[in-house]
Amino acid sequence: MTEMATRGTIAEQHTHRDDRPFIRRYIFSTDHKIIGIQFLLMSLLFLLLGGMLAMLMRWQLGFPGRPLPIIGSLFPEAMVQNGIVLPEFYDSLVTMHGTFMVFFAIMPLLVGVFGNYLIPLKIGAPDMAFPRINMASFWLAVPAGVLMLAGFFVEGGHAAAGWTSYAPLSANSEYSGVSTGQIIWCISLIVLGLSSILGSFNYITTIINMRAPGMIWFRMPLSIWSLFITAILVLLAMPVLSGAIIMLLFDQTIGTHFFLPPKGGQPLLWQHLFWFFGHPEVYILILPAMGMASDIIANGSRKPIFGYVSMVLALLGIGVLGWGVWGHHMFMSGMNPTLGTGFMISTLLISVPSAIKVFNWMGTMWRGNIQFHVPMLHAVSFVAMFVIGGLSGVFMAASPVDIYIHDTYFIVAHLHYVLFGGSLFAIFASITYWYPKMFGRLMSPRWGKVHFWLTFVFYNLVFFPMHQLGLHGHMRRLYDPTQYEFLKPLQPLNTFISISAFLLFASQLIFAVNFIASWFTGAKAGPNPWHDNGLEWTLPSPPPHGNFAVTPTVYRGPYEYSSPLVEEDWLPQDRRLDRSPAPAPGGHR
Amino acid sequence: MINPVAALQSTNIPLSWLLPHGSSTFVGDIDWLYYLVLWITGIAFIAVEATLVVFLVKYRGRPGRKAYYTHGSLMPEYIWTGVTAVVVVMIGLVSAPAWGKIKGRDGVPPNAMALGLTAKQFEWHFTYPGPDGKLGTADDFELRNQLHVAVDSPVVVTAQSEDVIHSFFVPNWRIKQDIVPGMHIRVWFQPTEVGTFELGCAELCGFGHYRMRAIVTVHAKDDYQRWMAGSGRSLALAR
Amino acid sequence: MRSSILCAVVFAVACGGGQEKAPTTNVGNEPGPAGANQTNTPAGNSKVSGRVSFTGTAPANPTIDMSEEAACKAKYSSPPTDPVYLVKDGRLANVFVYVKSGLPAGATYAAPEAPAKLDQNGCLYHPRVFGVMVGQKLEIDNSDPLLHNIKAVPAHNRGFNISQPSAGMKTTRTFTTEEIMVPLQCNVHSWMHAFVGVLSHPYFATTGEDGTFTIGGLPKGTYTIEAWHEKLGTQTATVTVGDNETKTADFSFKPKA
Amino acid sequence: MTHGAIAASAGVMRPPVDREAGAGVYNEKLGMWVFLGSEVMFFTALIGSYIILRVAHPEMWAPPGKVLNVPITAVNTFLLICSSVTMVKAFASAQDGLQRPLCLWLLATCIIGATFVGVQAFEYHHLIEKGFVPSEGLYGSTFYTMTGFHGFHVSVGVICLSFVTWKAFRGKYTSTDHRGVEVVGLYWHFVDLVWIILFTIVYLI
Repeated sequence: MTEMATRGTIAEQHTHRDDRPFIRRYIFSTDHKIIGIQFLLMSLLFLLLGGMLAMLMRWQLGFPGRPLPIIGSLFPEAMVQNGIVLPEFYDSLVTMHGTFMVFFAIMPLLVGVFGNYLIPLKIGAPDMAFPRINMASFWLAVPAGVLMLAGFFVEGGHAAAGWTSYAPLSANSEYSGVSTGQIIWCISLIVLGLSSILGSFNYITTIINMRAPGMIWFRMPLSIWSLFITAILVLLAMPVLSGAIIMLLFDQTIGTHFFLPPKGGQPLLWQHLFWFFGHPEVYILILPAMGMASDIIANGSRKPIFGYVSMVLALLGIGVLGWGVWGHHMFMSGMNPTLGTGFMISTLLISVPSAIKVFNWMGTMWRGNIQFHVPMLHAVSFVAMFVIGGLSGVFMAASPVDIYIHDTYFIVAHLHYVLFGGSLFAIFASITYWYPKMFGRLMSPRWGKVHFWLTFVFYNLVFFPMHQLGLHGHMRRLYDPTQYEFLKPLQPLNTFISISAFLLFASQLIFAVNFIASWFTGAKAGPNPWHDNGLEWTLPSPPPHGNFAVTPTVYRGPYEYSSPLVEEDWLPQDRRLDRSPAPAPGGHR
Repeated sequence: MINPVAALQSTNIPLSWLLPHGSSTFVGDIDWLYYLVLWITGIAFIAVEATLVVFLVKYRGRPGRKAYYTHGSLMPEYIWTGVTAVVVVMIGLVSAPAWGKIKGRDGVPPNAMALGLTAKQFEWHFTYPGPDGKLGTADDFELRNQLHVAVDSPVVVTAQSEDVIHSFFVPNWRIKQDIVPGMHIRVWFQPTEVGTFELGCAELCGFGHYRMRAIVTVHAKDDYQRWMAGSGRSLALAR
Repeated sequence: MRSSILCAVVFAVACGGGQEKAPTTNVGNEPGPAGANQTNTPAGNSKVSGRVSFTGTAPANPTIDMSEEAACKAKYSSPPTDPVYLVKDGRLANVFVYVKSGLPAGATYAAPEAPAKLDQNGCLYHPRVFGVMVGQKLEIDNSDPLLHNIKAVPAHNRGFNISQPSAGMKTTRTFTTEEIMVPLQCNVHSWMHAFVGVLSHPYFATTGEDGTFTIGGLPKGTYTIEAWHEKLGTQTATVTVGDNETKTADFSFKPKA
Repeated sequence: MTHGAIAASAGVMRPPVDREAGAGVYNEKLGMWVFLGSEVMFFTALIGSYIILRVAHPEMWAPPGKVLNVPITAVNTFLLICSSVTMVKAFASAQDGLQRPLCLWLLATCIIGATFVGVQAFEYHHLIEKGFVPSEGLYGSTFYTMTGFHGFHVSVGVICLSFVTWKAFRGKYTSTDHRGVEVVGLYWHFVDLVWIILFTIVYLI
């Protein structure tokens, strides 16, 4: 610890202070740390918004046809009438919940926030390769979000064709009654796509070119590996989406016929393009979570990560296989069945690397000395929930079973176990883990634990029963399930889910309060509160502008916990040991 | 006639992992596969989560104790990679035949009775061949939101859409097929039980999606023809 | 693009989802006297009335299969039919009759404040054929406990497609330019059709059960009167009326060959 | 995998090696290569869709030269290829630190690029007058989308080029540091390459 402290002070002495005016420092800053925090605040707001939309949906599903209590009268007549949510507004809610959560909450939280904040710090670089482009990437994301938000207020309401915007429903306003809203959806996502591309080629360049001496590829933390592979996926997948959306936009505005059958357009072309982007996107939304969870689990278990190399290979495997499985979203689409078989096999195979990762996480905890700090709690439940999400995926991969459960609530359960149980728990873990580095103070552990347990319980009460809804044939995106006789018996379950959902939402407010309050009242963190080996923890919290006073030299991997070479149970990557290190005992013969 | 609720409720205990009552020739293949996957994933689920909990308790942090220092070893990596790969490939192999039978282009039995289906926002229009049993003749007639078929005889529906993508879904028959505008998609099935069931749209098709519902009536073989010639036609939609 | 949207935001907040942006001046429903205080709103007390008769036998109206809409089916004792041809002892109802031309150049008429009403009851539109004035509110009500959607596909006006999932819902729309006729339809019940004539003057009427119509409050002049039927097309007649005069214009339709 | 695993678990303890020479190129160049990767995917999406649609409905495409004016576009293509040559010349002179030629070659590249866009605008105007519009059918839809977005990329290129040219005239590029010229050159050659593909599949086939 003493050693830490001295290092911290040294850093403070030597770093050139950032003496630019406030606006260049905190608003139009080119400092990757500030940009990361900006992304954090923005995407947390959109996360909250996405949650609110879900609550409105859950009210309609839990209590169909019942007027919204209290807030019912606040909505314009085109959305809510006599307090009752209108079907077209419900469809907008479905669409926008998905859109905001995927593109404006989870994706920026993982890639925008931690990509920006962690990459330079963890590889020992002063900043990103292209700081100004980095700033541009954030300041493109903001207007995109504002624009997407504005869509709710235009005539005809917001886009209502689902976050996948299947053509022709999305391509012709006659079918949905939505014209301007859908156009806004397209333009906003084109802008956001540009933002993501600018971000990702920045990350890739930085990681390839700006690693500190000794930070060889196989000494990079798994968080950086995952962000690197994610950046490549974003770089190659996003432009495909942009291309598709541009065609969709032209179909709506200048009367082209890409996806409109009457003049030869092909609805399935949209689905192929969308999912060719969309499946890599699924991994964009989980890989960084895996990477950061790995860092936190190793730290929490005070043990080197188990099978570092196979972890990296698994990430790479997912990154490669991820391009060959998009068809499993289209088993029912009338696509050639022979293709179906191929996609089924590739889809089943991609579960292998995911399984490898799970086993390695458990191997990491095996014979560990597990510290249950709040980030660790979230990281462990990430593993537990991701297992469920992964296993429920096998049902859909087996295409004959998919015939029955496709587009039912089973899918909804599955994707929320991956995106909420997986990504979001990892995000909570990462935020609480790096919060002290970002703001110099720790988030309150007591309230952190309360938030964790409430979230964990209610989350499972919300999403686990959705499997059963799906198994009894409950279709997705139904405004009022009681219209079907065979779904009426399931209505109590729907109501139960809705109530749990409201409680889940309420428990998130604890996190919000904790996040804001700790900023001012949290305990001072010091440079290395978690006794982590990463380079960022050698710096004071928050790190100064320009990060490292002296470029660090890296002597070892990031997971040297409980090493026999030192008496304390962590060994920073950049600490030079006078006596030459002995080969690692145990592990490989 | 069984009413739809009864038909589904028979197994409809909420929170059950059993599939609801099935009544077509696909039920065998699909349910068997489903329960296979359920067993495999169920065992994996319990094993993994249980181990996780055990580890969390057994290796919980205690002061003065240091974790066992290892970077992992290859043998377990090989084992769990191999086992997972074998299991999933096995699942793939046992799935393929059923998939081919239900969706395969040549899966449709030659003796299947042909019906027409036009899906539109937000109705199902079924075209029946009429007494002469041939589509495209004068005595064809069209019904709104009513699918009538005979038990134990294969039926092939040639489906097209007037506007957007809809999805033909009969839970009891375990059959689902998207209906894409600009394509003529063939769906076949063979009900095994007389009764009344529900058909729903499974693909978001606009704000009327939630009540794009049809009633499926499975007749006994002999009164199907009677229905076709009589009561059915009297309801025919105006063309 | 963004600026315009932001305007839209402001606008929407101002008046709920951007509806009802029709300037409705304060004028009574009855044209003529009320309209007279307006500038260049020529009106008088002359009438054109008449009968629309139907010669020959009308084709049978198709029966509607409501068996999958219990709530609507319950409202009928006998199987309902689609009222395309309403012929009663030789008189044709649901014919839209209006002054096609002949009004003084530059005449403008303010839209009445009272909205025109369209009711959806028993899975049919009531009325089926009617007229509204440019800028007049059209109030659409749902009296059925189930989903209806109202889809207007006009040629010259801005179309709309809105839904009313339950009974007691009201939606108001307006049309901004003249159009004969704007078709309204329901996607949930493909048999539901209504036709609305949009005119910039109040001189229109729809024939009733007895096939008669009356257009009152006309100033003196020579007018082309057109009668429109959804299936049988249009017929015109020319009438000249003096002050406080009533002329008749009769029309006679034949079944389509 | 075996060797990998051992290598790493050993590598974890290995004494520090020197910084792995990243990609061996400076950031701007690497960044541009990476960025071009994403551009490739963008045009792949457009061109892929074009191929799929055309294979499905060949009858909707007029025979080559029927609607589109091949000769003019051929000349235009030749121009664009020339601009790649002048770009190479500019880069060469930058490497040798020859200021004057550098400026002139860059200027030439700008002018030719601008001409290309001009000719394309003229072509659009002409086609639209003939009634060949995006809403005409799949032919129009794909033609305007693909060539339009290529034209957009060329225009962006011309803007960047003129900026670089302006810097060149102010003598900002030396024989040792002329990154701007090289990076914009990469982009320019890429745009050129894309056009050669587009010209072939849209005009000639």
